[in-house]
Amino acid sequence: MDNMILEIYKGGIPVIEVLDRWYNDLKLEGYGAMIPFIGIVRPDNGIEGLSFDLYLPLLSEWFKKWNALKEAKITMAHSFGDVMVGETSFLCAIWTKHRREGFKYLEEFVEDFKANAPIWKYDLKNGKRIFAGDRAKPLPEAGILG
Amino acid sequence: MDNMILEIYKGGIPVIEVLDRWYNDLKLEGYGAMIPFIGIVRPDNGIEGLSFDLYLPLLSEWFKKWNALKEAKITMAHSFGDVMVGETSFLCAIWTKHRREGFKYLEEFVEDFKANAPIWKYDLKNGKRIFAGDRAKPLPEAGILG
Amino acid sequence: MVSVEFLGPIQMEKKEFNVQSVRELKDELYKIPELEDWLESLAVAVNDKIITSLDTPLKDGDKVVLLPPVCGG
Amino acid sequence: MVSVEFLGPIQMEKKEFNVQSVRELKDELYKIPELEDWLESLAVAVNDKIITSLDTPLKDGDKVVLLPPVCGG
Repeated sequence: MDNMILEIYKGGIPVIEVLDRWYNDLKLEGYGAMIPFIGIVRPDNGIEGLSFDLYLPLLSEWFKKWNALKEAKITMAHSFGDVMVGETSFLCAIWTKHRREGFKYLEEFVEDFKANAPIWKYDLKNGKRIFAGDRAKPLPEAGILG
Repeated sequence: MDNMILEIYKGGIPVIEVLDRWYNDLKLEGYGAMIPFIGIVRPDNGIEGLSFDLYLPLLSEWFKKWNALKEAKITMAHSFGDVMVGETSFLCAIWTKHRREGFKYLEEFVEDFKANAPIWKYDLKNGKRIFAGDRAKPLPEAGILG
Repeated sequence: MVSVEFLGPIQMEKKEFNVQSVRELKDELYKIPELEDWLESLAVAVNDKIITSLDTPLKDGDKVVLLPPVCGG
Repeated sequence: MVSVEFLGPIQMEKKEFNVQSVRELKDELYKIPELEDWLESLAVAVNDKIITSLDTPLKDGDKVVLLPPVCGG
């Protein structure tokens, strides 16, 4: 498990299957805490689901620094394409020796993911795919063309 | 799912089976984030495993206030008896609409659990069951007989 | 009589005491040498509610449990 | 020539530009009406590294991607 654990799925993530594999691969590695985060598509604003584009070269690049942590292991999966209400589009798990580092890394990782991962979200509504611009934020490095 | 979700297992918790059930029971309830915490027995100090006693009447009583939260749902499982290295003795999951409440409740819940749940831990070492007094803390209400 | 149960690592069978308050129970418990190292770190529950006053009254049939330091998870 | 790819919600095919720096590319992009609402919120990557200076040089074969506001998860 020295390799990068970033998994990309077309459509909803098979959450339990992925957690099962991660758990069994890592449970004997001496980590005392495994903290997954499971992002489920909510039935907000009458949507049927969400849809995602992602740019894998920069997503992998972004993930590398999290993969290089010494005192924690992070595994992650994300969807592209359509993910319906009740399905999961984002799944990660933080592995640490003790729980408190786990809480810290979970929050830092997910917030960094939200701010920096090159992923674009669309609402699926009345059969249309509409960019969720109200929930999107420019990347921290954005604006040099402005 | 209005009932209390506190599950007690003899020995290691069947983590994936329990997560599967929780996930499928609750994924359509409008929660956007499910954050489990999985406490895995580490191979520290040459132990073969841990063992637990718990006092269910007060454990249930303690859990009631967490079960009464309005903006979050918390599900929990704990072991009694022997749990070997690599197995899981404590599993919970926090369900919230948004991730930030989830982070907050996860930390608050687990820290409250550690300080207040009436559970006693033993090391299993060389076939013996030895109270882990070095890791135990008096309950906040302790001391009136001192 | 009041029943008293010693939880977790305290290796002692359930006992009965003829006492009217937690304060009286405390005096009885101090007579038991095996409890000496435990007493100051115990919490006390009466009928499965943790109590914080030695003046808590006890009556016939009450159930007391003594809770040593905890460590779940 | 430098290839420029418009990611995510920007509905535009990949284009090629004959430019020597990101500053020159910026001037070209401002000539495209469909990009007007996007430009100030874009991040720029050259050969899959995000850059922060308009003076970043560009050479033949470089690959630029333009990244609109993100929202994963």
